[in-house]
Amino acid sequence: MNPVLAIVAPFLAAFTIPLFFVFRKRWIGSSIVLFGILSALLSLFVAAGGERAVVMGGWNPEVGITLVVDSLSTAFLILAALGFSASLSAATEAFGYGPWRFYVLFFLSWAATNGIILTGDLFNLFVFFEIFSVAAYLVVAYPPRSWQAIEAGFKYLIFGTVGALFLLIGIAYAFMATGQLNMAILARVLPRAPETTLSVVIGCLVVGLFIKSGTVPGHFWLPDAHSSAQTPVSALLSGVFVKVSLYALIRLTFLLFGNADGRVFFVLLLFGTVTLCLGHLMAFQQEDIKRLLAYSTVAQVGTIVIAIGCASAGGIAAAVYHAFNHMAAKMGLFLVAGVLAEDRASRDIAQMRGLFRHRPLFVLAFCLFAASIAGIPPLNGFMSKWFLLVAAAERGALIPAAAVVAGTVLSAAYYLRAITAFFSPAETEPPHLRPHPVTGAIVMLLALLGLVLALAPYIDPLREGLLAVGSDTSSGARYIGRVLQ
Amino acid sequence: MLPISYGTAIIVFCIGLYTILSKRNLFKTVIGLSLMEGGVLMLITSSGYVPGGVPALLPFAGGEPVNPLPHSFTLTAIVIGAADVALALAFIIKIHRRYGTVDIDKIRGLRG
Amino acid sequence: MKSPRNLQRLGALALSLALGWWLWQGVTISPFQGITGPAARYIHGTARDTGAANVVAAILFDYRGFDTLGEASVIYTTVCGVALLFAKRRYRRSSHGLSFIVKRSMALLVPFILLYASSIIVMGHLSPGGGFQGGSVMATVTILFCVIYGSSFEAARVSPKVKETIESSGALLFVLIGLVGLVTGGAFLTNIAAGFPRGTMGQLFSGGTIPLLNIAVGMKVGAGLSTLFYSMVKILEDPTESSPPEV
Amino acid sequence: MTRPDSLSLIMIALALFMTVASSLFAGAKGKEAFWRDLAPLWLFCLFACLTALASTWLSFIIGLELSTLSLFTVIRRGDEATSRLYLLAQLSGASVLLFATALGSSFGGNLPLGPVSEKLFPLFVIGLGVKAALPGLHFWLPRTHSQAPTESSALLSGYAVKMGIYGLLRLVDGPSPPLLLLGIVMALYGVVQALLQHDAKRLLAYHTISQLGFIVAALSTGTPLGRTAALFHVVAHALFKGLLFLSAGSLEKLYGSRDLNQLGRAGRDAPLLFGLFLVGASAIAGCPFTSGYAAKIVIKSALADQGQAVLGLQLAGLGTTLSFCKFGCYGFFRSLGNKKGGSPSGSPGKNAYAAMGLLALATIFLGITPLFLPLLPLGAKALLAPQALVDGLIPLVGGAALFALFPRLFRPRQGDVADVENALVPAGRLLLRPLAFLRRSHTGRLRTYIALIVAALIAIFHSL
Repeated sequence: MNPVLAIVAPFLAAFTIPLFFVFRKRWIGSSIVLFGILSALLSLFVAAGGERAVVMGGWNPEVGITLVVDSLSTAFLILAALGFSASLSAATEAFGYGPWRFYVLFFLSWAATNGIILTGDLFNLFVFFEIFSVAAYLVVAYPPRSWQAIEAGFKYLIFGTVGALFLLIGIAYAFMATGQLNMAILARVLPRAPETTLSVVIGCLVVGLFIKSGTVPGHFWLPDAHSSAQTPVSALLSGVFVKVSLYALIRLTFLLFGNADGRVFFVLLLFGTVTLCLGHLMAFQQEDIKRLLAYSTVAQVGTIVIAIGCASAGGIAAAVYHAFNHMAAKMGLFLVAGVLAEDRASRDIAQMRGLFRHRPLFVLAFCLFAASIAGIPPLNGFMSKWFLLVAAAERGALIPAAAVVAGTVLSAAYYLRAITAFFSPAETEPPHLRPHPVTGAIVMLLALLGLVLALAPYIDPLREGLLAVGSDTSSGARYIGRVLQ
Repeated sequence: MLPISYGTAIIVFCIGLYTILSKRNLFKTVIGLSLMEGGVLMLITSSGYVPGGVPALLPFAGGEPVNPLPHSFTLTAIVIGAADVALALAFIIKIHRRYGTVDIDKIRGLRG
Repeated sequence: MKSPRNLQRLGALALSLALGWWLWQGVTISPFQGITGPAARYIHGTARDTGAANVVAAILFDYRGFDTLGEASVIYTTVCGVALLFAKRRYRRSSHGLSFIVKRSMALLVPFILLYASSIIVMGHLSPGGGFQGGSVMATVTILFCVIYGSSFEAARVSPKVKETIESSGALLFVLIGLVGLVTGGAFLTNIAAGFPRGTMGQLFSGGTIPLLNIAVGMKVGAGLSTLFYSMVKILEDPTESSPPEV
Repeated sequence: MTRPDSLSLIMIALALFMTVASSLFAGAKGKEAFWRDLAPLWLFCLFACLTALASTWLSFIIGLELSTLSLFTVIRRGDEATSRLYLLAQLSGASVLLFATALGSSFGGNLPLGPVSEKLFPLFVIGLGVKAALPGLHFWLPRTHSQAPTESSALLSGYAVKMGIYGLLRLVDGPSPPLLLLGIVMALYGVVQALLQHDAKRLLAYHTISQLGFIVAALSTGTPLGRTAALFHVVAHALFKGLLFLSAGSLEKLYGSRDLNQLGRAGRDAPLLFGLFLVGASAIAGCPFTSGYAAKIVIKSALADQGQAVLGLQLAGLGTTLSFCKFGCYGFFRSLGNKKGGSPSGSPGKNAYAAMGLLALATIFLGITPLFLPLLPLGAKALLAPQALVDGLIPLVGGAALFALFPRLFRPRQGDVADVENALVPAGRLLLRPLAFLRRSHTGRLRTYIALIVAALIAIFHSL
């Protein structure tokens, strides 16, 4: 199956939903569901179709735009498909089918995400990043009546645009030095560029991606956006959007700068450690549960950046594994937190007492996800943290490893605070009690996914797959060979 | 010739950055963003410069054409930039509704 | 109060200059040795590969047509989002427009503007111009309508739903043309190789899918930009909300 | 997973036995109580067994953390804040251990459970030390042991801390003077603190630290004799300390207080309880022909060439006797508080007596068997040697004499004695101040944020 279908299917959805609105209003709901299923299935089929590279328009890779499916993009395609379908189902329950424009934006961001994951062309990456970001600013700002959402969306927009400009400068310098845009060709010719040019390219691209992914110092938009957005959107932001930028970071650093004597990886280790510490320390002080989760996301981004900074096959495998685990757990946490906050009509942790009696299953799921994120064995979060620690130890990065370990304790402390509140007796009954069957089902599925992921190191195909992602990506030779065969 | 063009581009970029960093009016922030973008686009376009080149329209009348690739992706980037600016302005209108101001330092409902 | 402001400015200046210095360091200016890489292929192969006379258009719509789909989608996203931000059931009638003379001369001008816009779109593969540029010119008609007749008149002439339809079908058209290439066994957005006629270079009917894609993008951008402007102007004119910001 | 050796088997047997006794004491009736009270205890037992069976440090840590979690749910019922302290302290220890393990592992293979390289040794000791309450790292222990429900206190002291010791037993394979020093310091510090306590369970908790000091000192010799002595004392201590905790818990059940100032009538009201307590107390004091006596004799002979160490342990033994004289006196016979008092409210219950009886029997059994069977490498004869008897009796007699001579000196006091745990709150406050600054620095000013980003970019340019 041609990889482009994974991008075109959500695009088609985004382009036809307005037509349904104009001509057949009644079909909007079912078309959203159908397109959602179609997009997810096509992404999975493309992921299952094995490695290959196709060029748009039938040109050669140098001239046209290449789409590449390799093990890394396969992994992230699956991640995106899972995350988007979960968020879509939650959104249809939370909003209904009324705000059809929201779903248009949703599908556009899906298409852009798949585009970022599949594209093998540097400028095309930028274009997809822009669609993705613009859609992200807007889904954050939905609904337009909430001023927090608007402010968060605006902040995100300013940051995102600055980040995009840095990306664009990086691409411009790379193009200026080589005249090429294809990433596989750039991987060959870029190292021959002058030293200072290369450092500008690396610096601008890395900082641009830092901003997009929420790594310090580009993290300032993230807590605002994640906490102010609606629940399904927060879940999507934390579960998928952040990971996509990290995917680009993995791809670009290893493909383009992998052999630039490793200094870029030192930068990643440094900033990853700072991000991790800052995220945990800030989450520790939050009273708003969604903001707490958002800062925890910052910390987890730092963890993944550290894993990338280990510059080894094991590090990449740990990063991908951790990305999956964080997706499963953090989406679940945001969904549960949204439901519980709605019950109490408040996001203040101090207000959320007595919710265990109220919704025992949701609270238990929260505990499970929190334990997984904090890295309590033998849950999935612990497993990926272990891989990361081993990778860091092999690299000799002791301080980042120590920070990761210390973060475990700190995150256990702040999650424990929330959980204690849920379990402690309440003076008043929660004012709201709306059933959330779909969200409940998704939370259960995510918990199940988490348990499966916890077993991943013991399931041969999964473990081999993860290690293959690491070894394929770290050298880049396989990718280049695939594109330029 | 070429260094001047690159230099101008970088100077425009820096003016944009300075605007963002020092001005408090949101509209000026957006102007700063546009300036930065303009700087980058000038940089890209300059990189396609060919001494004595002709426009890349077939047939090439009298000489070698300039590099058309930067032109094409400048066009793309312009459109993207325009979309960003439009969106930013729309957001500013909304923000003004809530805060009654366009002073960037006063729009601090979310922090900590 | 004065000195911290100045300090801020100084800091901003220092940061900008430092960044500028690094960017300047990074610029590589090598002596020109002829065009190499993909650009050379574009210059020498456009006539053979696509049949279009405008190399930039050939790159935009054929070689790197996928970028253009993305770029048009950015506009599409923005338009959709702005409409979402300013979602309102009903707008009130507000300004009544300018004087009679202006209105009449505008009426006379409109066909020509439209014609000009269409020519830019249709001739995109022959001369500078194309879907984006033509679409933007077409959108100015909306802007002029809003300024001269008042926005409610504009909405009565071309209803938002029609614009929505044009915009979406433009986008859909683009994707479908791309899919034709896929169906005929080639790749997405295949042009000549998928059986589209190359035509004679320099003629109106040449370049395979390029004119079609130009028209699709023109529809998308024209309708999109006018929706964008319309949404924003409506919210500014809406008396139920507070006054627009003073710049 | 490797074939379990005798060490693992002994640990598993101990875990099972302690859990049986604890759950007998908890004595849950009804389905809900079963799930609430007993299930966590047996989960703990399961994970403890898994820990004992672990063949790599990684699986050891996993078992350790899981057992911590299951005990956490029990302690939560006693006191919320204490349980959090317990969990976080244990997590920190496990994290240090995990860090150290990761440094020793590679993708090729996990670090096998056993001795590690010179460089990692201190990290492992710190990590295990939190569990085994090495000095300074014991900050969680007194509070947790005293606030937890009685059955979990017994398990905590009886088995949970022994998991740290088990790790040390696996880790140490040669003489380690620093560890010996730590052990002696622990033994003495625990006793001194215990003498100053007035809360019965807190007193027992400090005795746990002190007895762990004996064990650490023994295993730090690294000789087979030392290791056996440590293991024997692990078992002996688990049994009698479990017994003592259960009797303290029974006192609490009877009179609604653990404060030695408030107790003092139990000798009359519940003589059986006193009898059981006496078994435990004589064992911990090292009375001849009890398990504690046997253990201490072996430990001393393992440390025979370290004169000062033996002296330190003798001192600790003396303190132990003193402390238990005090406990027995003020806990059962001499009432300081409301003289009149009421009759005991309720009774410990049959199941509690059964649990204590089980532990007491096991203690006596363990004390007597080595006299006939060559259970210990020294042989049965060594325990009956006059020199050993004198050695064992010195602290006993000395302690009793001191207590008799200066009774006022050892009256339970009011108020708490400072320990590391009191420093936790001020230290936390001190750490929170920079944190608040961090939070304030997120001002919401976009321009500052962007300036930071640009500064970071320039810094990256410089570093590349």
